[in-house]
Amino acid sequence: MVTTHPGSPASAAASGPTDDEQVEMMRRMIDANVFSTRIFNLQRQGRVGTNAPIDGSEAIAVGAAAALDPKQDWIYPQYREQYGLGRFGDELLDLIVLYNMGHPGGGAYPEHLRVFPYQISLATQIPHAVGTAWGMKVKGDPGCSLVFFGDGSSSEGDFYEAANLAGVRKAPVIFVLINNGWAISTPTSSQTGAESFAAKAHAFGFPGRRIDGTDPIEVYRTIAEARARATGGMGPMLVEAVTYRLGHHTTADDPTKYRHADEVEAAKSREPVAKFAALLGARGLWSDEQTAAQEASAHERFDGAWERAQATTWQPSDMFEHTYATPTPRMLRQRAEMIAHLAAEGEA
Amino acid sequence: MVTTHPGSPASAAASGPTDDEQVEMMRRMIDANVFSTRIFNLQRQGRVGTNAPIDGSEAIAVGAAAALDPKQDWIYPQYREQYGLGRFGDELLDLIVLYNMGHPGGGAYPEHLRVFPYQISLATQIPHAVGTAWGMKVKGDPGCSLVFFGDGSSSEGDFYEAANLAGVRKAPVIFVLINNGWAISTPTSSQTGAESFAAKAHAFGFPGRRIDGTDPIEVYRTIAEARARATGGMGPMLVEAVTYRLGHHTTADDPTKYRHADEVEAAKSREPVAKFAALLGARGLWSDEQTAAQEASAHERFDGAWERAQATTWQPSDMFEHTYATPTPRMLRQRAEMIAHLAAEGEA
Amino acid sequence: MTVMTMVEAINHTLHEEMARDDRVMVFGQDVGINGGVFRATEGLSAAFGDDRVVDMPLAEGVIAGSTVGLAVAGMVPVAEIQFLGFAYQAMHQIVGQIARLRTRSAGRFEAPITIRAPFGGGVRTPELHSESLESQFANCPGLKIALPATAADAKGLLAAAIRDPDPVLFLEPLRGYRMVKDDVPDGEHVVEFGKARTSREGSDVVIIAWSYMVELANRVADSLAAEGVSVRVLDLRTVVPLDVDAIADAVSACGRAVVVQEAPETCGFGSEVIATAMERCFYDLEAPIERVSGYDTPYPVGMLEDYWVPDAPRIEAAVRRVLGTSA
Amino acid sequence: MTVMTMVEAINHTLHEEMARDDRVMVFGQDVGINGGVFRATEGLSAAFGDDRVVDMPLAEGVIAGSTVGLAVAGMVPVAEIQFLGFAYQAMHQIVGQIARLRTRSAGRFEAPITIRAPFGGGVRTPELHSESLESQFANCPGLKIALPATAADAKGLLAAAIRDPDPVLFLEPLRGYRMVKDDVPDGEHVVEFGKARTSREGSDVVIIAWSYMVELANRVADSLAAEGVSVRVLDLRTVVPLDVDAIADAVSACGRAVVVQEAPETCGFGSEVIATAMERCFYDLEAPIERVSGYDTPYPVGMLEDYWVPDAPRIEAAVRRVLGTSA
Ligand SMILES: Cc1ncc(C[n+]2csc(CCOP(=O)(O)OP(=O)(O)O)c2C)c(N)n1
Ligand SMILES: Cc1ncc(C[n+]2csc(CCOP(=O)(O)OP(=O)(O)O)c2C)c(N)n1
Ligand SMILES: [Mg+2]
Ligand SMILES: [Mg+2]
Repeated sequence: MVTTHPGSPASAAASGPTDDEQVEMMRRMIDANVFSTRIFNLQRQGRVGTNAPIDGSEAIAVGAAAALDPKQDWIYPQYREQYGLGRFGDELLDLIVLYNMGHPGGGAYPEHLRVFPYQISLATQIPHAVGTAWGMKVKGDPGCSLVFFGDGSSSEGDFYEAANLAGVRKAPVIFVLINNGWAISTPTSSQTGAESFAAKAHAFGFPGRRIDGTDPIEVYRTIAEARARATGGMGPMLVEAVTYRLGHHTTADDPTKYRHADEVEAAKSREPVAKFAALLGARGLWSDEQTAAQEASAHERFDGAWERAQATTWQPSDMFEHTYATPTPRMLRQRAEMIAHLAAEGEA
Repeated sequence: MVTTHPGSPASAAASGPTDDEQVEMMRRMIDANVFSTRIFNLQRQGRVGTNAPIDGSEAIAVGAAAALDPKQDWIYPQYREQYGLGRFGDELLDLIVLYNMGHPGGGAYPEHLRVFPYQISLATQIPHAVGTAWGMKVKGDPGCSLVFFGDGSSSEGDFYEAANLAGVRKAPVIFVLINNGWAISTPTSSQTGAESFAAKAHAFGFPGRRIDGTDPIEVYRTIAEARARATGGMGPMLVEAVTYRLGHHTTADDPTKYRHADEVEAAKSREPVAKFAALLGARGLWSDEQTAAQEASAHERFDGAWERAQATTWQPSDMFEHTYATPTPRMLRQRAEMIAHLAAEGEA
Repeated sequence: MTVMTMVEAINHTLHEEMARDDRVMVFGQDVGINGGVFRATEGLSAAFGDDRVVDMPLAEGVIAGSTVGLAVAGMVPVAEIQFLGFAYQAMHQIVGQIARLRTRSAGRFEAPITIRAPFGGGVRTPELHSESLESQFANCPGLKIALPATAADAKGLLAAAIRDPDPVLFLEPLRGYRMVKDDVPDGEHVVEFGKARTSREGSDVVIIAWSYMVELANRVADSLAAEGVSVRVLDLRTVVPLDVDAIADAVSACGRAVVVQEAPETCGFGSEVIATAMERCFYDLEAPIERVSGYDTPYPVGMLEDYWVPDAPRIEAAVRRVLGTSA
Repeated sequence: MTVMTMVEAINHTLHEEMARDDRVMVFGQDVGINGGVFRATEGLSAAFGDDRVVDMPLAEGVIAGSTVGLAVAGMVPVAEIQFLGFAYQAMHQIVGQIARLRTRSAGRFEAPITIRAPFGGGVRTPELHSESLESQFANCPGLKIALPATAADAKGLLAAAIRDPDPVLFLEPLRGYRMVKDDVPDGEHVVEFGKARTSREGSDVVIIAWSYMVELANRVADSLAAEGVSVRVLDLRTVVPLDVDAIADAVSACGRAVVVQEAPETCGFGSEVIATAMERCFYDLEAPIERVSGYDTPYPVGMLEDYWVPDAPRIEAAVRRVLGTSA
């Protein structure tokens, strides 16, 4: 049931992506990369908080989003894939900026955006994704849900409990385990003794597939197949997408403490954005000029997003807004006290 | 790696149990059954609390304990197997009586008894068993640990997290999953979509084996083999021991609400105690008279245990004894207040 | 009005709410054909089918965690944790996720989630079946916490919980399931959260309590009434939102108060009631407020539990001390 | 004496304790070659090997749960939870199992377990990295809870925690790791649990605090001293066991008190301090005790957090209100 060879061809059943789709994927991978790099660098200037760059996961995020239907399907990301999910709604990129600034509006995803906010508590979004898929099935809604999580996160009970429930209920959910080799400083060899992460699917009674996560086409085809299964009532699939975390875990991390430069160097040859550009280039679908132009447009777009973010107002009392539909009496007292105190201190 | 057929022969590598051991196992299975029935009936008379009868799991508890070394190995039971663990220390049977009375001494297992107290919070003992095995490995102690848990409990994150850790550390631990078909009213089909519980071992990188849990010899041989592996540095094994919960889940349960009499009737032909008696009888190792005599001795022993339990003193302030090595100042105040209050009420 | 036990009232309300709103789903361990280990969900699966009444795998984390996703999909989940002590297995989902869903999504996603769980002692259950954890959850903003003391309130508060757009922990006193029995309004009956109930009128001293402890407080009030002592009993009903005004009014009016909690003394909800009274009506206090509570030990084994859980004599003794009339 | 930051003191103590007792094992996420995400375990794996300093799979439940089994096997586990907010994933093991090991085994099995975790705000971390949960654990008998405010106490309390036969939650203020810096005794230095520390002497009002809030309280005391107001600061050091006598003495001596907690107001440990003072020194109080705390919302995003976490101006304002000297 488990295909354990990276790079195994996706089932012939899956067609696409079309050339146009491939070009769009290329563009989105570049956008993701540029936004991620810009946010990372802004942290170095103290202008945004701790953040996790996408480096290495572009093909997984973009390829999976491309294979889904933004009008029907739901995506539950961890914290690294958001940059690649623009296909589900371009506002997402603006919101990423706000979120990483620590702005109270950073989670205000508009109603039509079927993407769940950032998840920091690892693996907790997996039961959520299963719940959504289960609910869609009960309601008879079309579509499926897809959840991203890391090799590290796969050790949490939440993953197993949720995948087991999904297997019982044959919920239309796709588990995308991003195996990027590391969980901060912990290599996969300290994470599990299983022969592969895909093999964990045996514990739940649905298929597991190990694929090359640096190849957006393979990702697309696998997810398309998984989606067809899920929406066809055949239940979940676990996809282990293998890549390498090329960058820092987050801005707070120093990977030279725990891994060899050689390993990183070796992985660079599989860097997904350049690799895909070369592939499309060889097929006459893409050029270096297009890369440069797309990068320029992404930077411009980022500048716009950053400017809008700066201009997005907030006030301290925003913190009382969304705890409940209506604040408790005690919260109203606290809010009034806070406002009075800030006024007295000349801060408000 | 997974043998999925119930009744598959244990590896030829495992020898034993000897005839003498088999006879001892027979005796212990009868003891377990008698003690369990007596405790169950005492609850009906309001003399002990809610309790879970062993019915159906005798061969698993007794067979596993027989294959271990009570001087080296540790057992972490759930709440149904204790009756069959007398080989690890006969005091256990006395303590079971105290425990089920709700007596504060019910957990006072003597130092040499390598059995962990009852576990009520399902699956939480699995990480404990792994911790012990890991600790033994770090210290270079001989032996292994063995943990019992149910088909229901296998859905808890604790099982997966612990088994995954055990796989990484190659800890000398044996996971005995007692698949008795039910978790209260929940059948295994609602518990997992996996092809078998043994197949879950794929998620951790060690072998899984599905065996007939009504056959104490098969249990013995499988556990002996698992123990040899574990103590030989080859890491854990997951054993799915298949049986049927013949009785009530606990004294608080009414199984006629949720399962067919036919199913129970059919399972009775595999009732482990009678089946083993017949098997040994056919081989000339056991007789009906011996069954009667062993039952009588077990009843006598239970009467003694019950009498001793009645005579085991306790007092309300016992509750302050074992929270910490030394009570906090506030607890001392509470203790004094309680004693004074009871004195004033004329109760102490 | 129909006389019902508390568990009957809960069962009846679940039937009514599932009939009223077909987005309501009930799930947990053994809630289907078995009707729950206390029969709270009896008959639901027959009435509403096993798509809406679901026996779950034995895993509290995903029982709680899946509610978030179901809510996103537009359902109204009513999950049961078989005993509150096992909510610890789901704490990261209840507190870390469910309670924060609205905040994290800046108001986009609501969590109209109810988590029901029995709790409390006095019925000789095994370990971890009797724990009172309300104060631990009360320190976790984003949750509401309802603890009915009567069958009528069990109906009114459960209906309110299920209809509330925010997550509610609905805690049912194990001992009250069959021991508490009273008139339950027929038809629509919703009790607003955050409004305490005066269970006994009185003016010399107020006993502040919630859940099954209200029953004991009433008994003390009734027995002291015979001696001419006028004891008020204030039933908080919900500890979040907290009816701060009702606490302040009652304490100010009586000048003396006792708070009763079943949890261990340290950091139980009683300490919050005292801190609230300190803040709001310190100058009206004629004596320090006393706490009657469980002790600072784990909930003990069956033979000891009656000495651990507050009982009427302990409450009465505290009331007399606060009144300065102890022997 | 050596001047150290708090994180240096913790690292130094872990080195000393591992050298002293070879049963001590340190494990958690990224504690090995990476030395912990805050460098608290720096150098341990090089010094003591990867049998005793272990990078664990990413699963808090088994990080906590395995400590019970290790203790049974005779080890002395020191586990790290990377951020206290993720202790929720292990709550069933910490509260349900670790805290009850001695009770369940009627004293046979001890739990000489230390669980270290950073907590607290002010450093712009992502969600669930800043939560102050001490009052939730304080309601769970069987645990001890230490919260050092100085580097010297970090050493003394951590040594005491590791040597304690009972389980200790050792909570380290994230903001204090590098901001708190003081003289740390060389060699053997163990601080007894349950003994509060007077951080500033004073007689007009006492500020009761723990962990990083002590630092803020000291600042307020120092600044008010310039105005001739004598502010005492009492650092609780451990909230379980609680130094009830020290609280009573300080409150009685000053007659006025402010308690500062970083957690949300409702059911934070401040309520317990107030309830304790009510019980022990009500008649010495000249004004109601005030709480300064986080608000009853989830810990907010980075741009809002400085408004949420108590700061010196809010504490000072409360002190003035309690003294009746507000503008
Ligand atoms: C429940 C929980 N435990 C610990 C952490 C701290 N932490 C943040 S990221 C991380 C490693 C995650 O590794 P992985 O899941 O492989 O994702 P990756 O960062 O490689 O994309 C850890 C331990 C957390 N955020 N949540
Ligand atoms: C963590 C936890 N959740 C729920 C329960 C309530 N409960 C007690 S026994 C049981 C079913 C256990 O089934 P299984 O593990 O198959 O063991 P069996 O009773 O069949 O031996 C349940 C749900 C519990 N004790 N602990
Ligand atoms: Mg990773
Ligand atoms: Mg079972």
